[in-house]
Order: sequence, then structure tokens, then C-alpha cells
Amino acid sequence: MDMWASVGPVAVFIVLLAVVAVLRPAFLGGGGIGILAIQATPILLVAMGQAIVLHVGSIDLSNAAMAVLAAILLAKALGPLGAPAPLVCIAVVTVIGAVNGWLIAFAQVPSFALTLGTLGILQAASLVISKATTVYVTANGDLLSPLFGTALASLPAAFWVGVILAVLLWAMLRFTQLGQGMTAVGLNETGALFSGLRTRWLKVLAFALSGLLAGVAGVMIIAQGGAASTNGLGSDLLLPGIAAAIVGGTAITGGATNPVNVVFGALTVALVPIAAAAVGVTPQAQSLVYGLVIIIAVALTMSRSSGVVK
Amino acid sequence: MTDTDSSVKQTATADRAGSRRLENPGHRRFEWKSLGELGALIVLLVVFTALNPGSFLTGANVRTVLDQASQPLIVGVGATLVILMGSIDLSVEGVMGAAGMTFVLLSANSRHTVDLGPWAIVAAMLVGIALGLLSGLIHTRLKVPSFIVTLGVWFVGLGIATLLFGESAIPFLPDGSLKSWPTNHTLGLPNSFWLAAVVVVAGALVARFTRLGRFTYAIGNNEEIARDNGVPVGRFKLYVFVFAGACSALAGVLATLELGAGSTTVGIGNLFLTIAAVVIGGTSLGGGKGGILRTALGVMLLTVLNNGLILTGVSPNLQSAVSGTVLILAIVAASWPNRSSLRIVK
Amino acid sequence: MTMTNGASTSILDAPTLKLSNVTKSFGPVVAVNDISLEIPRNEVVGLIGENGAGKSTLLKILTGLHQPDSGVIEANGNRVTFRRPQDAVAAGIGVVHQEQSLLTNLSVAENIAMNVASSKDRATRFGIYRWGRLNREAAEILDRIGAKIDPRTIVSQLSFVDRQMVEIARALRVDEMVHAAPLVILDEPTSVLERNETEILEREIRSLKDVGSVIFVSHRLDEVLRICDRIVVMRHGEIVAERRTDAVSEDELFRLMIGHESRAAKRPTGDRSGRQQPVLEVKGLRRDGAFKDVSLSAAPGHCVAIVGTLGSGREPLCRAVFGAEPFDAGTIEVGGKPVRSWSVHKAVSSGVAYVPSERRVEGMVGGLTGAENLTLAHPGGTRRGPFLKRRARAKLAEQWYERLDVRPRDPRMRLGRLSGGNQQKVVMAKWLLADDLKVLVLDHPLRGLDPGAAETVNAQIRAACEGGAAVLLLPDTLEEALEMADEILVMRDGEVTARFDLSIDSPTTLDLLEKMV
Amino acid sequence: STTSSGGSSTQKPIAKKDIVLVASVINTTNPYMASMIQGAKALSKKLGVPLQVVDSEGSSQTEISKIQAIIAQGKKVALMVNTVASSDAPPIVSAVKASGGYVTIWWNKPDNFNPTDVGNNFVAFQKHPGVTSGECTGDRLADGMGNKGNILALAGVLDSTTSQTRVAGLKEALKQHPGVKLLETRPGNWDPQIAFKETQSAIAKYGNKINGVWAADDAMIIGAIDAIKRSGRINQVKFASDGLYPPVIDMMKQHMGNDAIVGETFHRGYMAAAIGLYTSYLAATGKINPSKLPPEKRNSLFKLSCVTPKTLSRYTKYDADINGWIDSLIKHGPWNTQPVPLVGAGPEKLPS
Ligand SMILES: Nc1ncnc2c1ncn2[C@@H]1O[C@H](COP(=O)(O)OP(=O)(O)OP(=O)(O)O)[C@@H](O)[C@H]1O
Ligand SMILES: Nc1ncnc2c1ncn2[C@@H]1O[C@H](COP(=O)(O)OP(=O)(O)OP(=O)(O)O)[C@@H](O)[C@H]1O
Ligand SMILES: [Mg+2]
Ligand SMILES: [Mg+2]
Repeated sequence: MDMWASVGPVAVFIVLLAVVAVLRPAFLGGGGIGILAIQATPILLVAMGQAIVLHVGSIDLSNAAMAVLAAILLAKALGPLGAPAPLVCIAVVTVIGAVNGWLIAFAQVPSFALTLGTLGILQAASLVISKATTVYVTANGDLLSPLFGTALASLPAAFWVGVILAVLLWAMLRFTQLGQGMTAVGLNETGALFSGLRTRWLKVLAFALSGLLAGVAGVMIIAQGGAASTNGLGSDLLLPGIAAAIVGGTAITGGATNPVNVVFGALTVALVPIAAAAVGVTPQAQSLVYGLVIIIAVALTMSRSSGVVK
Repeated sequence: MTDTDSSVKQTATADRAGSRRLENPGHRRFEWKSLGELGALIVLLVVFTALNPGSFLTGANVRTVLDQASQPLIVGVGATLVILMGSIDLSVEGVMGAAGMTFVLLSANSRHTVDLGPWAIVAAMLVGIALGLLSGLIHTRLKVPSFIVTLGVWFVGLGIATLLFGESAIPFLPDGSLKSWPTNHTLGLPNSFWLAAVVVVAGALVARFTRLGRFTYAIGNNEEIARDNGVPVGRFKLYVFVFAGACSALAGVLATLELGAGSTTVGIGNLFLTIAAVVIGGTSLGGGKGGILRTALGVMLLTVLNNGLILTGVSPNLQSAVSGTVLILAIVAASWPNRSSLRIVK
Repeated sequence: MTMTNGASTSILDAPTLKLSNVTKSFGPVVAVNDISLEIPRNEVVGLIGENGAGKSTLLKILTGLHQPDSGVIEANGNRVTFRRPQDAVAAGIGVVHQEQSLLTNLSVAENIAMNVASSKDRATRFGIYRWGRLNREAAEILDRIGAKIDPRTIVSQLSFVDRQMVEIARALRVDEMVHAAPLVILDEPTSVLERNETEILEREIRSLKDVGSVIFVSHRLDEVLRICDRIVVMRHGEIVAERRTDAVSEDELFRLMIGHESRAAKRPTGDRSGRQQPVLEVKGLRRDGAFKDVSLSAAPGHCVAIVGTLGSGREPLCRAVFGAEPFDAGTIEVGGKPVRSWSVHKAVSSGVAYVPSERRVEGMVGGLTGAENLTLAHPGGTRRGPFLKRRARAKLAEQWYERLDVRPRDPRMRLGRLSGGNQQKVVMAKWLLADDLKVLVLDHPLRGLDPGAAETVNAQIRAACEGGAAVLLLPDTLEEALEMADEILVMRDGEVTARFDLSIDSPTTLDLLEKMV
Repeated sequence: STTSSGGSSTQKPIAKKDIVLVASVINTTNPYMASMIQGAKALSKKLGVPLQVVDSEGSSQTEISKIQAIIAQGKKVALMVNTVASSDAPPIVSAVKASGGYVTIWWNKPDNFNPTDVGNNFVAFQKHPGVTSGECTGDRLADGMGNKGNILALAGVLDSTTSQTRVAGLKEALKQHPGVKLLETRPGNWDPQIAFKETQSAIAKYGNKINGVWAADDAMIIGAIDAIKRSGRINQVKFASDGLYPPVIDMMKQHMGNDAIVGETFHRGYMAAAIGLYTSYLAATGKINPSKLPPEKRNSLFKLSCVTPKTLSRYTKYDADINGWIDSLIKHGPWNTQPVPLVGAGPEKLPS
């Protein structure tokens, strides 16, 4: 059982990929994996943030909106600020994430509801900052081009950035005091609190990390598209992000996350629509297939260690 | 958020900590809290009336608000039961789309498919029930969290609607009695609202007086203890998902009647509005606490807010921010008095 | 309450309940091993055994919560299979589980009727609740056991003790529902009860004996001897002895359970000169609605016990000392320094420790391993900077598992999987391993522990005292207070009503009781 | 961004059998999108080249990943994409370019991202001018209202340039009609359901003050008409919008509400899709060399016609014979086919 929890997401992804490869051999030959990695990158980043938040037993519905906001800010700032711009933008949404976490931890409100509210505010902020149009990178765009312009093992550098971040997060959860504290909070917040852990700050940290990763996703959006708008690329990352986290074996109840598996969760979630199109499912039936495959993938990969499933 | 088994017990601890402090426990706090929401609603009504003297508190606008509230009210009844049970139903908009499309294509419409008359409504409800059953079965049998099951069923519902829609022209309902039924008045209020009111009252009665309702609360409190107390948890979860599917389907039919045409996105905007309303109403997302009438109040609050913002001329770019801020203020205000160093909220 | 015997003469000879060769395993753990047992009518059977002996598991089999791997159960002479809890209820078996199993968001009446509501149509008709009838019936049964609880109250508003009374009322209800002789199972019902509630319960058990039978589990051997007719001793999933109450002594029971003689607890032996600077000093502490004007001080090695009835405010006081609850006035000094903006985190880092009574929720993180739980509060040498030293941690954990005799001796096992007593040992160890432990706050540290485990834990408390920590103890019993403490504070309605310095005074339990009520 | 410097890297013509036509649409249920699919299918049949349709399901992410999945299958694509958001254009173009395919974008692209900067693989950007559309329908609406009264305008998704140019056109037109006042512009998100609710709210707010409703496309006017009907004022309110969707044709033919629909524009999804696809196809097969094309053929504005109830019949004839129109497209080329010939060069200028 524990064994399956650690290899399930990889297995599901490989099986799905094998199905596509058999039905459409050209997919693998034509650089399909590289394309898949490009698509999976923003999903992965948002999903990892979501996974960390799920890990402490909360949820963040605002992280995709943060990614878009970061992208819009970056599109505006890259020209004037140059190289520091991505860092500034990531910092801004990290702070927003921390504020989310702070309100959740200290005003003691349910994260689902609070981040639903923040989602609305962030959308408005994006609209106002972008003046409700598409914002283009005017200069210094080539600063980010290596992210998707260079490849390693035929996968874009951006994807490897995601993988490295996943490994770092994994190491943090596994090898640090902080990570163990977060696990404790996700498993039993009261117990963690009574052991003297600063549970509320650990939650703030989780949300700040979610913001940070959303910010990195925003950078990727600009690196990929060179432009951003409120309803454009990135605006629909929320649900794929949650799905990827859970397909990656993250327990929605908290305390069980493997960021490295989230990489495969993101790859799976990105593969489903591509695979459906490649295999020749009619466009009309594709969302139906998407829904079913996500359910099946989660049914196969989720850890059922805690008795009650909500 | 959804809680684990252990955190359900944590809630119990929090309760205990709360009761330790209360001089006179019982229902007093409960009532204060719902008065708070009622108060907020009244404040909104007063503010908007003052800002829009000629247009807000008019018969026409009241009817508009009630009409616009009708779909989320109906959806809210099912959503509340699901959330009371400690689960969540994200499939609302998909189910509405599938049911609405079924209804159009089985009614007299511009595509001249088939006309089953009132049976079209029955068929649409059956589609909703089937999708609810699908969610419930996968959730209870395969033990997949409701969050992800209903997320998937959302897409399945949209897919069904899209497939039914096919590639032909938009199917329109003919102008006539059926299509105009929702906005026609009875006793001065739109029929759509009366329908929603009936569903809300029925839902509240179910929650208070039937095994289905009481078991829903029991399961939401602690699934394992409920099971140990002889509640057939799986079966009743299934019923609740089916009930919620039926509510969404009914809302889908109503939305389709109002639009007068088939649209896959007929349910658009209902999911987050309803969940926000459930939360603002004070139903706990962890399950076990809250009620349908509270959700109804939450829906009215949000609908009045949206309507008022439009009437007041707030820029559409800012409207989502205003609604979001109100949501945050409402939940912070609601939980502020309960804050304590030991309280756990997910 | 008499039963018409005429209808059931034919089965009168058959025991109420008979188990033959029942076995139940959880993975590698054989919790119940080939047990055969008879519960005759009109008898109270005591079931004792150390933590993890398999008592609760056996009882859960009898109430349909667990299905046995093998074996036969007969009720009133007929073979039965309990697939669900309702099956057991229908066969006349009512139960109070070890862990409270009330639905806290529902009313008392609903909880009492829950099993009925889900099986028979007494309280509901066509799925519709008959609230009036529910409330009336609940009121009757609550009245019978002397509980003054409004059946319409939501359970979460009740105190722990009242909840226990509701559980008991629910268990007793089975005798109204069935025509055969009822069997009422009580799994450690008294561990959370105060003295007078326990008395009421004893009275109820005796009257139940007239119509049916009772299985009673407790770790308080005196209680078992007082209440039961016959005592069954379990060890490692098996029945190792069966004695009639009149033919057995407390010492013998102890030996049967644990396998060795009791080493009577004695007072901690720290330096108790009283001249030393107090390590905990509480002055005029007040919390509106909970306690007021409480002052106490404890020197290193000193054990202060606080006794009081329900609502005496001693629990909130302890939690305030630990920073888990706020206080409105007064000061707390730890190690000579007054605390400011006190919180659990600060308390822990200034060397205050707290073993809460609600272990599973507050005391531990069940999903983490034993080793992880051990080092959660004071990682000490098991980390380097922000990083964990996993090997050092494993070694430390093994040492403590050895020292406290935690079974199974596998610190990599999730703590939630251990039995209550073993969990409690780990929870104690989590605090004891701190380098600089100043104050140890113990809220019913022995609750639910078997005498053997209790001895181990007591020894650890003494060790902590010797190491220079002050102990603030909320004992299970007055005897425990007299045995362990250097000073006893009696609290009533949030105020200290008496202080006994045991180096000077030697109060009796009666003296204490007098000030409590 | 990932696009490298432009220039005219000449690439060998691709054999017809190696080409796959790809039409990417925002969804499959909007009538305009359905029409685009129709046009793509008709062209595919006529050319004898296989077609793949991409349904973006309203999501940039889905759009890009599906297009890339098709590219990954190894065939050379001749692509027409109606982008979900203008910011999608650069990643799509760069993916197509990397694979050696050809793409023509319809409706949305970033202003500073031009085919000539990319090279031959980004064949062209094409659209019907939004300002003209807004001016045309605004003008007709004002006339239809007798040059006095108040208008409610329903825009598309807030950050859509197509919607913004059409609204700008409307405002420009209203300058000539001082008696007509624009009450408010509300976002209808291209969605009949949202337009319906917005109109309902506006009716509550302005009541009988609304004399005309303008929408950025017909999907929204359908919702608005329904809301007005329900308020019982269908005979007092005039409508104008863009796209002449089949349901709107029916309403116009039935003279709904005394010819309540006073202004429409004529342009067709099937025409746009076929023109776009055919442009890409011509480049792919080497029949045209994009780098040699004049600017207006790389960044193109195609004609749209104003329609009134009186002139309706002039346009409905095309829909009855889509294959015939495709024949004429193949005969006259992408830029010269009636009723949608090339009329100018982009980028479209907003009225000051
Ligand atoms: N659900 C379960 N899964 C796995 N192991 C279990 C489970 N329930 C009990 N056990 C194990 O079975 C054994 C017997 O446990 P049980 O709870 O019956 O002991 P007990 O005699 O009631 O102890 P206590 O006095 O502490 O209540 C223990 O080793 C325990 O860890
Ligand atoms: N001021 C008060 N007003 C109302 N109820 C109170 C008050 N103080 C205590 N109670 C009730 O008494 C219950 C137990 O109180 P408390 O925890 O102080 O008792 P205790 O002496 O610590 O009991 P134990 O022996 O179980 O540790 C609480 O749950 C609460 O409902
Ligand atoms: Mg037990
Ligand atoms: Mg207490």
C-alpha cells in the first residue's frame, strides 16, 4: 500500500503515455514529450504550491489568479526593471500568499472561503493593473527566453526548474524541522500546537510558498507567451493544479505529499487533453474524457491511509 | 476544507474549549450569529436603497433580485446538504449544463428533435440524478475524495452537454407558456422564486425532520462514529449526492427556461456563488454544522450585493474585488468572536 | 424493573452470551486469540488486562464493530453474526465504548435514539422523526440514571462527564427494546467519571443485573472487585485467568495482569527543602468564568497536586500555565522570570511541558511515527540547523522505547497504531527528554493506563522530579494525589479552598473531599 | 519571448500529402465557432487534405497543448487559429515555426507581435475591423431609435481587443447622434446567460429608460433580447449587434418586435476559417511566399457589411451554399472573395 502510494503516480503516467505511444507512435517521435513538458510546467508549479497548502490541511483557490497577476506585473516590469523584475514579481505574490496564510491562521477562517474571496480581489487587481487588456513585454524579453529556448534531454529548461523546485520541496518536507512541522500540522494541528510548534506560522509559510510558486508560474507564462492578460494563459490553472496535486498522490486531508510525485501528477494532467486529441476523441467528447480520466487517475493514485474520505 | 478523522475530533475539542467558556450554552450564540447575517443583509438593503433611491427598492428590481436568486437558492439546498455531510459538490455547473441541454432537446424546440412535453423535465432530472449517483458511487465505493470526484463529474456533465449540443444550431424554446413561466408573477413575485422557496422549505424540512437530514448531520460530525452508531453511511452519502444532483438539474432546467435556449454554459457562475453563500451563511465546510436556511440567507446577501453594485454603477473591473472583500469580511466577522489560541480551522 | 420470566424459561439455562474460539488479528497483531467465554445471565463480569491486551477489540466484536476472523458467538442460545452495530443492538447488546462515540452536533435525545432510529421505526415513521417521542424517551432514561440533562441540549455543549452519562443512558436503552435479557458492555466507563457519578453507575449496574448481564472493563482494580461477580483477566489477546470476586485479592489480580508484583508508588524524591527558588510561581491568576485568585508555587522536584470536582477550574488553570488558554489577571513566573504574551510555543521553549488528558487529539500526532513524535517538541541533538538528523533521532527513540518499555518496540511505527498506554508513555517521553525541563503539567496522566504502565509512567514522573522539574498534577484519584504530591491544593468553583503541605499535614481523602464539595 | 528575429527564411514547399489542416476554435457550441468548423471542413473536403479541429474549451492552456499535440504527431500543419486570448499567439506561432508548419491567426494577437517579425511560418494575421463593426451597428441602432433615447451596451470578455474595438466603434458612431446616450457598458463575456443576467439587472436599474441594446456579438444579444422580452418591452426597444447568427436571422425574418433588430454586420465564421486555413495552405504548398506579400496581406483587415432588415436577403444566400462559396474562394484566392475581400492593412487604429 505504501509502496503503491510512492510509485502510483509514476505508473499511471507511464501507462497513459504508453497508450498514446501505441495508438499514435508519432507522438513520441515528434517531440511529444518536450511539448508535454512545456504544457506541464505551469501546471506543475501551481500544483506544487497547492500540494504544500494541502499538506498543512488547507486549500488555496487563489494561486492561479496569483500566477496571472505575477505575469501581468512582470510584463509591465520587465522593460523598466530588467533582470530583477522576475524576482520583484515573485516577491509580490509571495507576500500576497503570506497575507492569505496570515488571515487564515490568525483570523481563523476556512481557507476555502478566504481564498475564494482573494481570488475575486486578485482578478480585479489583474484587470485594473492590465487596464483590462493584454500586456506585452516591451523590452528585455530575451532575459527569459532560455527558459523555453534551451533544452536538456529534450525537455525545456523551465520544466527542469520545476523539477528542481519539486526536489527541494521534497527535501524540505523530509529532511527539515520545518517540513516535519508542516506534516504534523497537516496530520493533527492541535497535537502539533500542543507540542509547541508554531503551527500558525507554518501555515503562513505554506501559503507563502504557494504564492512563491505561483509567482514562478507567472514568470513561466511570460517566458512562454511574452504577454499576459487576466483571462489569458494561466487563468485556468486552478483546477488542473488541484487535479495534478491530487493525481500526484497528495492527500486532500493533509499530511501526505510527495512533491516529486506531483511532477508526474502534472504530467498526467497535461497529457490527458493532449492524449485525447492525439488519439482522436472528437472535440465534443474531450471534456467528458478528461473528467473520467482524472477520476480514474486519482482513484488509482490516492493514498487511502486515513480511514475517512470526505 | 475537508477534515481527516482526527481533525473531526479536533473540532470536538474546540467545541469543548468553547463550551468551557460559555456561561449559558445552548442556542444563544447560534441565534446571534444568524442575526449577524440578517443584519448584514439589512445593512446592504439600506445602503443600496440610499444610493439608488429610485431604482433599488422598486417592485421590478425586487423581482429581478428574487429571480436571479432562484437558481443559486435551488443549487444551494443540495450543496448545503453535501457540505453538511463533510463532502463537497463541484459538479453543479456541469450537471446544470447536461440537464438543461437534455431538457431543451426533449422539449419543443427550434431543432425539432423530440417533444416529450413535461416528461422532458423528468428526463432532465433523471440526468441530474444519474450524475449525482455517479459522483456518489465513485465517492463511496472507490473512496475517492468528493472534491476530485465532483470535479471530474463537472467535466463529464459539460461533456454530455457538449455532445448533446452536437454541431447543429442553437436549440431555442418557442415563445410561450413554458418559457415565460419562471418570470411570470404569482402574488407579485416571480414563479422562479416560488419554485426556489418551495425547494428551500422542503430542504429545510428534510434537514430537520427526516432520517436523511439527521444522518447527514451525523455523518458530517464524524463519519466513523456515525457508522458505529448504525448509520449506513455509504447509502446515505449516495442519497445526498443524488439529492444534490437533482437540485442542480432542477436549477439547470430553470436556467434553460429563463434563457429560452440550450447552452452548455447555462450553469455558469453558480458554483462559486453557491459555495460562497453556504460559507457566508455559516455552514462549516468541515461538515456537521449549519443549515439550509442559512445558505438561503447567504444567497440573498450575495445576490443583493451583486445587484446593488450594478445599480450603484461600480466598475465591472472592480466588482469581483468588492464581492471578494465582502466574502472575506463576512467570514472574518463571523469567526472573530470564536477566535482562540486553540481553534483549528481548515 | 422485573422481567417476565415466563416467556423466556426455555432459554433461561443458556448463557446470555457465549463465545467460542474467537480470534481477531490486525495484520501481524493478534489482538484476540482463540477466546472462549461465557457471560451468564444476572452476572457482572469484570474484564481486566494491561493496555493492548485486547479487551476493547473483544468487545468491539461483540458489538458488531469488528468481524472476528474465526469463532462462534451465541446469544441466548442462538448462533449470531453481528455484521453491523444494529445487529448487536437488536440482539440486546448495549455498549459504552472506551472512546466517546457521541455525535457532538446532535442533541442528546437524538444520540440516545441513534441506533434505534437507524434500525427500528420507533423514533421515526417513514423516515420522519418524531421529536416529541424521542425527547420524552430520552428524558425518562436520563432521569433513571440521575443525570440532569435536557435531552434537547446539543452534545457539544455538555461537559465530558455529562457526555459519558449520555453514553451510559444510550447503552442502557437496549433493555427497553428487546424482550430477551439485555447485555450491557461498559468499556472503561469510569475512567472519566467523578466519584458520585461512579456511584450512580454502580447502582445502575446492580439493577441491570436483575434483568440481564454486564461486562465491565476498568483499570481501577478496587472498583472491579466492588462491582463485579466474576473477573476475567486478559493478556496478549488471551484469557489467562478467571476468578470469582470473593476468591481473589487486588494483589493477585495485579500479578495475573502484569506478571509481577506491584511496586507501590511512592512520593517523588526530589530536593524538597522548600528553600530553593520556585521554578513555577503563579500569583493571583484569574480567568473570568473559570478560576480566580489562584496562587501557587513549586520548587524544583516539588509535586503540586490539584484536586477538585468538575467545574473546579483546575483544568483551565493548567492550560493557562501551559499557554494554551489566556488569563485575565495575575502573573505566571517560570524559572524566576515573569512570562509575557504567553503562548504554547513560548511555554514549551521555556521548559514547560503538558500531558493533556485528551491524548489522541492534543497529546500526539497519530499520523507521525513514535520517533517523530518524541522529537517534535524538543529536537535537541536530533537536528543540525534546520535539518533533521534521522539516525540520531532513531537512536534516541530506541533508547526511550527501551527505558519506558514501549511495545511494540518499533519507533518507526505510527504512534496512532499503538495502544493507549503505550501512546501515553511516548507522550511522557516527548517532554522528559528535554534538557531543561522546568515545569511538568500533568492532566490525568494515568487515565486509561493499566497498572503496569501506570507504574512506568509514575517512575518517569519521579525521575523528572529528581531531575529538578516541578510537577503540577491533576490526579485521577485522591489516593493518587496523596501518594504522589508534596502539596495538595483543593479547588472549588474556580477558587483554592484549601492547601495541604504533606511534609507537615497528613490529610485523609475525607479531608480533601470536604473542601471539594 | 521565444520568437527569434524574422526575415524570410525560404523553406521548401511541402507536399500536399504531408499537410494536415488544423482549425483551432474557442469552443464548439457558440454558433460562430460552429460555423468556423463548418468552413474548415468544407475546405478540407474541397482540397482533399485532412483536417483536425481543436476545441480550446475556452482555455488558453488547452488550446496550446492540443495544438502542440497535433504538431507532435509529425505532420506539417497548415493552421488557422482563433486565439482564446491574444497572448496565446506567440507560443502557438513559435511551436508551429519550430515544426516547420504554417499558421494564420484570426481575430486576436498582440499588437507588437507581427508576422513579418517572425518569418514565413507566421503567414498572416486576419480580422474584420472591430471599429467598423461598432460604428456600423451603433449607427443603425441610433437611427432605429429615431436618434434619441438610451443605450445599454454589452461587451465581451473584459480584456478582449475584439470587444474593445467594437465598443470604441460604437462610441465613435454615437458622436454623430447626440440625442442618443450610452447608459453603461456591461461585460457579457460573449455568453448569452451572462448577458441575460446583466440585462436583467440593467432593466432593474434603468427601467423604461432603455431604448436600445447593443452587444459586441450575437450570442450576447440573444440573451439580452430574451431579458427584454420578459420585461414586456420588446416592441419598445431596438437591438444591434455583430455577426448575424442564424437565430438572429430568424428573428429578423419574423420581424420580431416590429423589426426590433435594426442593425447587424455580415461576416461568417466559415469564411474566416476557410480564408485563414487557405492562406496557411497556400504558404505551406509554396503557392505564395509570405515574405514577398505586401503588408496588408500579412496583417489584414477583411470587409464586413452592415445589414439592416431591408438588406438581409442579400446576405442570407451565402449560407445556403457554403461549398459554392469555397469554390469561389479557391478561384479568387484569400483576398478577393466576395463578400469579404481584403479592405485594408492592420493594425486597426482606434478612433481618438
Ligand atoms: N483497528 C486496529 N488496527 C490495528 N491494530 C489494532 C486496532 N485496534 C486494536 N489494535 C491492536 O490490538 C491490540 C489490542 O488492542 P485493544 O484496544 O483491544 O486493547 P485494550 O485491552 O482495550 O487496551 P486499553 O486498556 O489500552 O484500552 C493492540 O495491540 C492494538 O494496538
Ligand atoms: N464558569 C463556568 N461556567 C459554566 N460552565 C463551567 C464553568 N466552569 C466550568 N464549567 C463547566 O465544567 C466543565 C469542566 O470544568 P473543568 O475542566 O474546570 O473541571 P475540572 O475540575 O478540571 O475537571 P476534571 O476533574 O475532569 O479535570 C466544563 O466543560 C464546563 O462546561
Ligand atoms: Mg481498551
Ligand atoms: Mg477536566
